[in-house]
Amino acid sequence: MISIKVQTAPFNVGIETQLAHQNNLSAGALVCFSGFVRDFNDGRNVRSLHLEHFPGMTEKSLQKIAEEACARWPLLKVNIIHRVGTLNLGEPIVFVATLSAHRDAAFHACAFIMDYLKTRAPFWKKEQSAQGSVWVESKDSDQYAAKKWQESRTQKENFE
Amino acid sequence: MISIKVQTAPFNVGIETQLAHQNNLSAGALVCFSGFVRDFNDGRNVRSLHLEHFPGMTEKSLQKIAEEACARWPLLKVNIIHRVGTLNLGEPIVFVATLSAHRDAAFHACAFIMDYLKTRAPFWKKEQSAQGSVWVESKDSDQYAAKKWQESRTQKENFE
Amino acid sequence: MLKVLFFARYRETLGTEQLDLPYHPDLTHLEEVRKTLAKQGGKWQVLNDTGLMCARNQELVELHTPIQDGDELAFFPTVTGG
Amino acid sequence: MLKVLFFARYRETLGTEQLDLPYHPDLTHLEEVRKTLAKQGGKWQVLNDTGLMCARNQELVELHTPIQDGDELAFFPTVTGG
Repeated sequence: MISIKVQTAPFNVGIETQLAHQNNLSAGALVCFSGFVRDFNDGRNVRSLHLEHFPGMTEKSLQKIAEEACARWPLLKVNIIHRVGTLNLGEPIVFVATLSAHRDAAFHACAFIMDYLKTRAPFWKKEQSAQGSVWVESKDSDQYAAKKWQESRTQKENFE
Repeated sequence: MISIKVQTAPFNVGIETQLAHQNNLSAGALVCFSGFVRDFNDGRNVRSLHLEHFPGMTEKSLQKIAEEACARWPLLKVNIIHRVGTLNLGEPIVFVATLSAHRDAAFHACAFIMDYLKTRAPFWKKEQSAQGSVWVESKDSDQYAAKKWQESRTQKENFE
Repeated sequence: MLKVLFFARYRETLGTEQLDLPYHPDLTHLEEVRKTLAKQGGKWQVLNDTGLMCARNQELVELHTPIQDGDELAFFPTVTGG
Repeated sequence: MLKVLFFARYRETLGTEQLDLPYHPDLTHLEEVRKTLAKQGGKWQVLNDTGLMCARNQELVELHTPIQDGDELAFFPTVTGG
């Protein structure tokens, strides 16, 4: 069961965490990742963030990433929420919940989705700081993290 | 900042997720693991679970595990909650939150804490099912998962 | 006709988010479209960016991906979401 | 005197959660304490369990860990929390 939301409206990570488990008695493990706008990035004092995206393609690419996670690990639920537009300091940007019978599948799938989302979903961050407004540079470490999963396509078997 | 709670009272994973981030503007990443009482285990239809523990040692061992996570990765916060006593189907057993500037530290630390908690903290589960009451058997996969971290003691450097 | 979209820094540099490019059989792959645009020089050289990514009909692809008349193409900087 | 605690399945099998054992210099390590108890036979053979874990003064240790008079020791099955 996959749910993808790309929205300008703020959301609450606590409420989303509760919703991700609710009523699923077969679920032994829930892993939730929340990413937030933080005060410092590469030495810049961040005031807010603007998230641009590619409407249409964004939803499709997140759906595809979630489906690939479901093909690799036995998941009961994948929920992804990503905000776009202007975000204030401390607000959640992204939320990924993976629900499974066992913890290893939930942990791996959640990390996998974040690594792929960071390198394959069409979002771009622009930071507003005291030094003005700048497009955030991509990080080599993100590319590296995503590549690791391509080398371990057979991982699903480990968790079944 | 480490918080350890061993309690008979139920808790809400949504509220705990919110509390784990609250007011920390340097935090870019929050990973929360929640473990629940699920309906089937090794083919048994579970009705409830009784959690026995070793009062005193339990808290010390969780504190030690959290401190080891903080020594390995740059964490802003570690919150661990573990229930003891009688738990009903669908209720959370354990909650581990790790807060960091970056996601890789938060993901690895949360998985590490769960792997160590499963193999080093003095808790024992007794299942109440239609087939009666049985002590849960330990899993080799848990021992294996914990051993992996001993082989990678230098991992902290990767995330700094 | 090919529809070409630009996002983020490229959109800002080019001052446009979309253009229509008449289809020509020489435009076999995304790379030919990129080259055609970039060789106009000036601001268009932003498409020589090493971090350039591209999409065909809203799917992430490589520059060597073949294209067809009617495709919606997109060029954008390395993504930075999450 | 040594205080010895038992938990979970061991506690149930032995019908006791705690006993006091007079200290003797021969009881140099946890393993000697375990053997002394197990060789009583009957229900005490539960301490020959391959999954046995032990603690000294509320810290997880191995059977080859040295002990002292006054220690609080504990024997229990492999933990299954989380």
